[in-house]
Amino acid sequence: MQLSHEHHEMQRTTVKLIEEHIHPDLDEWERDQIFPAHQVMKKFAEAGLLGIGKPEQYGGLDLDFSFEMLFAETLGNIRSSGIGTALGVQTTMCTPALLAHGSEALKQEFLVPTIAGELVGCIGVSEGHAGSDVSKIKTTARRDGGDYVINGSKMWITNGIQGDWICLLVNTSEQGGPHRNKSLIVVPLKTKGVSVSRKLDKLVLRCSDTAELFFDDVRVPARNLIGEEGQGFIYQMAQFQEERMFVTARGLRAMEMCIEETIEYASQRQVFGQSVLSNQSVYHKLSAMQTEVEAARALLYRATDAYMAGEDVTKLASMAKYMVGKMSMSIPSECLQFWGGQGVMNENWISRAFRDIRQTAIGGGANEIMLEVVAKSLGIHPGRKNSKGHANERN
Amino acid sequence: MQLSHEHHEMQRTTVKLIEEHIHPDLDEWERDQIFPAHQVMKKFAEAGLLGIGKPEQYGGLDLDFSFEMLFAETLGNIRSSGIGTALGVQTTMCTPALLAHGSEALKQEFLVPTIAGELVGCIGVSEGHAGSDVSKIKTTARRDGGDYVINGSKMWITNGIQGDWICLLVNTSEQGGPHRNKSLIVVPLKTKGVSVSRKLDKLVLRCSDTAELFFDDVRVPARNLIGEEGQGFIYQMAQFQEERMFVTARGLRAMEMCIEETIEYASQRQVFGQSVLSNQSVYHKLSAMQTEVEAARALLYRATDAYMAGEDVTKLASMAKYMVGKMSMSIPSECLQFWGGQGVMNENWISRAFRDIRQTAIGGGANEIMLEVVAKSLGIHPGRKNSKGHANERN
Amino acid sequence: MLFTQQHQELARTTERIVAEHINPYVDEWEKAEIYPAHDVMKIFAEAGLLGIGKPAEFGGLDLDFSYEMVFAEALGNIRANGVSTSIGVQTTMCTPALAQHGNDELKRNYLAPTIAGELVGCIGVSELSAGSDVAQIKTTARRDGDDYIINGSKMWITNGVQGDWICLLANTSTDSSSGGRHRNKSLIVVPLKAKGVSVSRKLDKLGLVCSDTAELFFDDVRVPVGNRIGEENMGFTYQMEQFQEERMFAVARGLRVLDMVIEDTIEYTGQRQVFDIPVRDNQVVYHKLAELHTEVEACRAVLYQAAERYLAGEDVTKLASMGKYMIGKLALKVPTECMQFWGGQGVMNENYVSRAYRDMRVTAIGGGASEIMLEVIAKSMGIHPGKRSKR
Amino acid sequence: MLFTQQHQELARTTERIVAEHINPYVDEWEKAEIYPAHDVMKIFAEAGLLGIGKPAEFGGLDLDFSYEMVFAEALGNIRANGVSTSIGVQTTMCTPALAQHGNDELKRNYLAPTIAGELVGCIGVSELSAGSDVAQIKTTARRDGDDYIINGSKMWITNGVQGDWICLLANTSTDSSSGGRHRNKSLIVVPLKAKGVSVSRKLDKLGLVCSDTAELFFDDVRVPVGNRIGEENMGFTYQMEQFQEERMFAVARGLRVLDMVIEDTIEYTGQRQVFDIPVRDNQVVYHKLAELHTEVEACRAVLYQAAERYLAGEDVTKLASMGKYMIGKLALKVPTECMQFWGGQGVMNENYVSRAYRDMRVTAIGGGASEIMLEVIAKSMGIHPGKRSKR
Repeated sequence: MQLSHEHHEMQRTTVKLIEEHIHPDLDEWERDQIFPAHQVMKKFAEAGLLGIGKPEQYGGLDLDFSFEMLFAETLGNIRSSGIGTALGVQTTMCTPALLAHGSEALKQEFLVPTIAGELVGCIGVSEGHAGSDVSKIKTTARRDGGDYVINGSKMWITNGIQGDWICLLVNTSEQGGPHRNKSLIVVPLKTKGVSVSRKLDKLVLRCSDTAELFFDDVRVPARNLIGEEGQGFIYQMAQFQEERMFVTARGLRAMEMCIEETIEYASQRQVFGQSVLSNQSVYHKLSAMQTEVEAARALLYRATDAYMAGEDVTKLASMAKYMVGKMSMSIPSECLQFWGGQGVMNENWISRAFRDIRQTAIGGGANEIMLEVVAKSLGIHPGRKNSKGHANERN
Repeated sequence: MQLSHEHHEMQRTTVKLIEEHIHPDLDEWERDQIFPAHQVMKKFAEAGLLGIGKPEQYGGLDLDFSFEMLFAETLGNIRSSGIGTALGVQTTMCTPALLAHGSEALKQEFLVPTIAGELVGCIGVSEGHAGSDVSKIKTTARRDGGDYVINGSKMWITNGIQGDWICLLVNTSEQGGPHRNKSLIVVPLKTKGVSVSRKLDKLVLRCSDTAELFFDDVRVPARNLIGEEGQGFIYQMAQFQEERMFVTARGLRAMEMCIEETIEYASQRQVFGQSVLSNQSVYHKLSAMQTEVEAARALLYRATDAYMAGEDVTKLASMAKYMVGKMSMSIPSECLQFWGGQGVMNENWISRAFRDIRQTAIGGGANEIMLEVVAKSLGIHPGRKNSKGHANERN
Repeated sequence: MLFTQQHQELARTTERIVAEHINPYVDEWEKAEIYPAHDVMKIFAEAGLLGIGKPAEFGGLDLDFSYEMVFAEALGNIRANGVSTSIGVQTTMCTPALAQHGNDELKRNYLAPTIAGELVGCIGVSELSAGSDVAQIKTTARRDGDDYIINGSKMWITNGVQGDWICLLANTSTDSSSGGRHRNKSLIVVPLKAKGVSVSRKLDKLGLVCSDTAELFFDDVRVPVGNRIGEENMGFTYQMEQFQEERMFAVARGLRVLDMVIEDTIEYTGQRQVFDIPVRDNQVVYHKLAELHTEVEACRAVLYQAAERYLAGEDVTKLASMGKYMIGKLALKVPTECMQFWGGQGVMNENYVSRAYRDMRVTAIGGGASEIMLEVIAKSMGIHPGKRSKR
Repeated sequence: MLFTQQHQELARTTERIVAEHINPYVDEWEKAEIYPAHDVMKIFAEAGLLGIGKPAEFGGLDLDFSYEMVFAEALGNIRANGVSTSIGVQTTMCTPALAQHGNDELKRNYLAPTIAGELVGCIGVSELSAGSDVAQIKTTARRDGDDYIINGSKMWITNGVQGDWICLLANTSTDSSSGGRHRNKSLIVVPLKAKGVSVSRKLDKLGLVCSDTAELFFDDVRVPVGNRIGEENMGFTYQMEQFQEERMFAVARGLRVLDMVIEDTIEYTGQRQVFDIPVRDNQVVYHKLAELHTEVEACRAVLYQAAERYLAGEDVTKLASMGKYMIGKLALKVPTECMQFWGGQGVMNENYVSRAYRDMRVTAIGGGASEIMLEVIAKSMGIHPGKRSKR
């Protein structure tokens, strides 16, 4: 993955947006446990950043995937993972299937205003009892005349309170087995019967409005179905690919930020008559961390190149996600260590990073699930009696 | 680093050579603690593999550095690191400075027959008391008329017994400080006064003839000087760059071999009524190891690309070397674990790999030295009062 | 170290108090970012638990250190380290020097009511620019007639808002006049109602949220010379002694917290089904839990060995520091590894593993950071370069 | 666990023998790939050290297990694990079941001369296809009148070439007739001079090079029924008991080996100068050494706690397995991390760290592999899925 002048320009634009329109109010948003999603989306949309890889006809920039990756990486600069996650849902998690399989009318109604930052989207897959094992979801959409009638609930829904619509995975049939009985349906969240059962109180992503949503006889027109009925599981698995790479890219830049800020702080903090940084055990540790970051980045870029060349990157992307997930359990914590007592003060970002970045090992495919996927790619997975598919892994 | 048809062809040639001319006799060579260096070199020379990156006028193939990297990686297939090391000395460690700075006559006398596999070369830098800190060597070459008269000793010299010549780092002056008083001189090992004080009995690289060499009033003509007098330290530091990448490439393939062979064995070995491989803790561990290998490879390839583009790759190459060094302390050992009692039987290669690959963390720049280099690249090294240079790190 | 029935009884009493009077309220206190220190202290005091190792003369139980350790371990059952830290300050961090070196009047006025749970104490050592490096503190106590006049500030002071008095480390001489920075400090008892003491701010922290950790300012605060603990300029030495037991307290309390995290995870993963089997039935899950439990038990074995030798009168600097180093490492490892098996539930604040992840983090920093412990251990092994070299 | 003067004396005696009679010769024995087992056993026997926990009636010292552990730890001073393993087989692996369950004649004929150092014993459990999974062994002992007729083979038999007898685990019933594979095995004493016993090969190994580890074949080997230890078909149970002490032996011996590796490294890095300072003065070096020492001490604390409870009559399966797991992990970590600081010298066979790297590696495999230990610990914790699921 070679970075061109255009890449760097896009990166600068993104950094500028973050510095001018996010960072000044971020601490307040974190305290209030919500950020103004529409306002932020609008700013990013104005810079064209909500549709980087989307076709121009829908308001996108029609750039290749390397631009999306660099954008994701740059979002790691935001000093709260909550906003980066919300943006990622908007750009990379709730829209790919709609673009690939949705009808033209559906795209005009939902995709275009989402790219324009007028609507905020959500992705509705996980349920309370079905995180990693997507095939086990229970929400149903029953056909009734020209409508679907939806019942069930969804958990850990980013943008769940402020969102305008959700790309919802539901069971549309009892036949065909768990991988062929599901569909993706676009559901406007103002529809009667949709309720936010609670805003979740989380360790991570405090300013993100993650919610549990309830669907009680929610009626949407059948034309809100994305693509074919029964294909939802397959579409969603494809949609997960880019999500995985997005999470990896953002996470690794966030960890690099930890390293950079720790270097700066440790060079100033004096202990026993010298800077903390001048301790060999400190600068060796930081060097080793940066090495891990570069290795994960090299792996992600290799996956990106392969993805753009049309290859199946399940293995490489899962490997990169695993590495970044593992690092998320050590790097922020090890960086915090060198801040001493200041590390646990909420006024210092490293304290938030320690909470926020932890999510990287869980969301978008937990480390253990990534290893299961890699094992399958290597042909060393023993198989699982109760599973029929090859790709039903997930957060 | 994209692999072309030509790359794959070269790889196949190398693998074939290894299978036909090395593996059949390898166990014997390991037992005898020596391998027939001239015979093996000749085979590789006939396939053109001793001068991959060298100009055609000297018998080389004039290919770019990515071919050398792939060659190095493929040497990891050899089921003993001893031979890969010997080949690496010949192709990548004792010849780059000679090629870059040697006189035409010197190249004709030593480089051409070395590429042709007629002469076996050595590199003479380390001394018993000066491994990592090259600036501290004590061997001297005193000018006497048209000759240099050399006194001192060199330690851990690969090919030391069978070698025909050595590229020797010596002090040619007492002035100018430790980085400007050294020179590289080509010394034929049949010269009077050169003696092998002992063949070293090592944990690693058993079939390699690693020796301690003594130089007692050894007289060589002044024209054997490579380049300018006083520039030896600088030349040698440059020569270390490629050595570092060579060691990284070979090591990572060797570790991948450990993983592959362990997968095969573990899929056959039955414990408690199932194959060892079907234990989740086993296949997860193997998947995580393969992930590490791919990450290190991605980093190495990124360094290779940058190197070919003319960039300074000190940081990336040192990072890759560090990662592979770290892995060399865990992967072979963790693989051996899954062989049970068979793992410690010398008849199984994994037992040799456990010994051999350990060297990767020490030779060609120890892990800790790599972290010092990375720290400098990151600008976080506190400096060292007793050191004047920036690159005096090594083995 | 084998425990007697009396040890077990003390542990049970503590566990009962925690279960009945503390744990039902911790979520509320965490939300309020403060807990009622005086009420809670009173409850423990009534069971005699605030003076386990203290002299009977001042209301203590006069038991040996093994009982204090059992108490500390049982305190780990509190599902909010803010509370257990506060109690630890009261029992083990601000009172040992006072009990050992204070004059009788000082003990009557401060030690006895603290053991009785009437007063809440603080320990004032760290300053903004002097955390690990205690010798660097800047707060001064200048002699003026029969008083000291104190100026300076202290940071990260547990119980700082609700506390009644502080055991304050201050410079009572310049280092040049007294033979260095280890010989110019004194411990002084300062009532926090004294004129000139102000709480500059209640700290907003990652963990220990219900603990009222504060930054305190001292502006010409006047206290009688009789409030000094022991001899003048011996404060650094006294404080170093006081650190020993603080370290062992931190280990003991932390062990039980980590046990709970593992226990909760065992329970949850036994119920949570993924791919049609309980999460816990995955070999990588139960192996990891077995590994973590093993490491916690190893740390416990080190603590018990340290305690046993401490009771036998040996210097346990090395073993206690090893225990502290290990609990610091495990504080980073156990909650994050366990959280992993909770999936999305792990990051929900309603599950204790999430609080433990935040609360335990400071264990590797406070009371002697892990790196400092390695420095201490290296000194005990005789391999610290000391003055020989900067690095 | 606090040691008495008697413990210390026993340790000193052992250390003296090792220093005078063993260590000066180990390089030679390693080169020869064999050591003189009978000569060495005799030396230890003369000091009473081959029967520390055995009954005085058969020549033992009748001391409790803590003394055996102290002995095992002191044996770790031998700078070649091949020798200490061989002695451990003699004292702790092939004799406990015999001492506890054997009949008097058998004890007179085999136990007493083994304690006296006249006979060298082996333990015959592992087979090529049954290492970790003992129940899978294929060797049979068929009853024929007053004899057993033994057929099969045994792998990785320490002392297999020089040994005089073997404590052999064999199937004495089919598993169907006797209630499963844990109830169809017996331990039988087999003299290795018996007709039909052959050493199929001396094994060529990564480590323990001076130990004569062999593969043994049994072809219609006939021994009297009286050579059976205890009851028929109880062999699996006896052997499981015997494994307990074997595990603790492995921990104790390994601890001291790791100590030596650290000590050697401390010494060498104190002398080796790089960039004008001793290697050891690098913070990352002395911190790492402090960390490794801490982990070794933690493992030791676990062992001592296990031993203390074992002596108190408790079941220590969990603690002993934890100790074995930890020493296995440290066996992989300590030598490789220490070797790193030796630079090129670390891979020279003349330096002990190089041998320890090879010799210690098997610690994580033999006597219960680390993964098996985690399975055992998980069972003790009640979190093993057992029959519920394959994974």
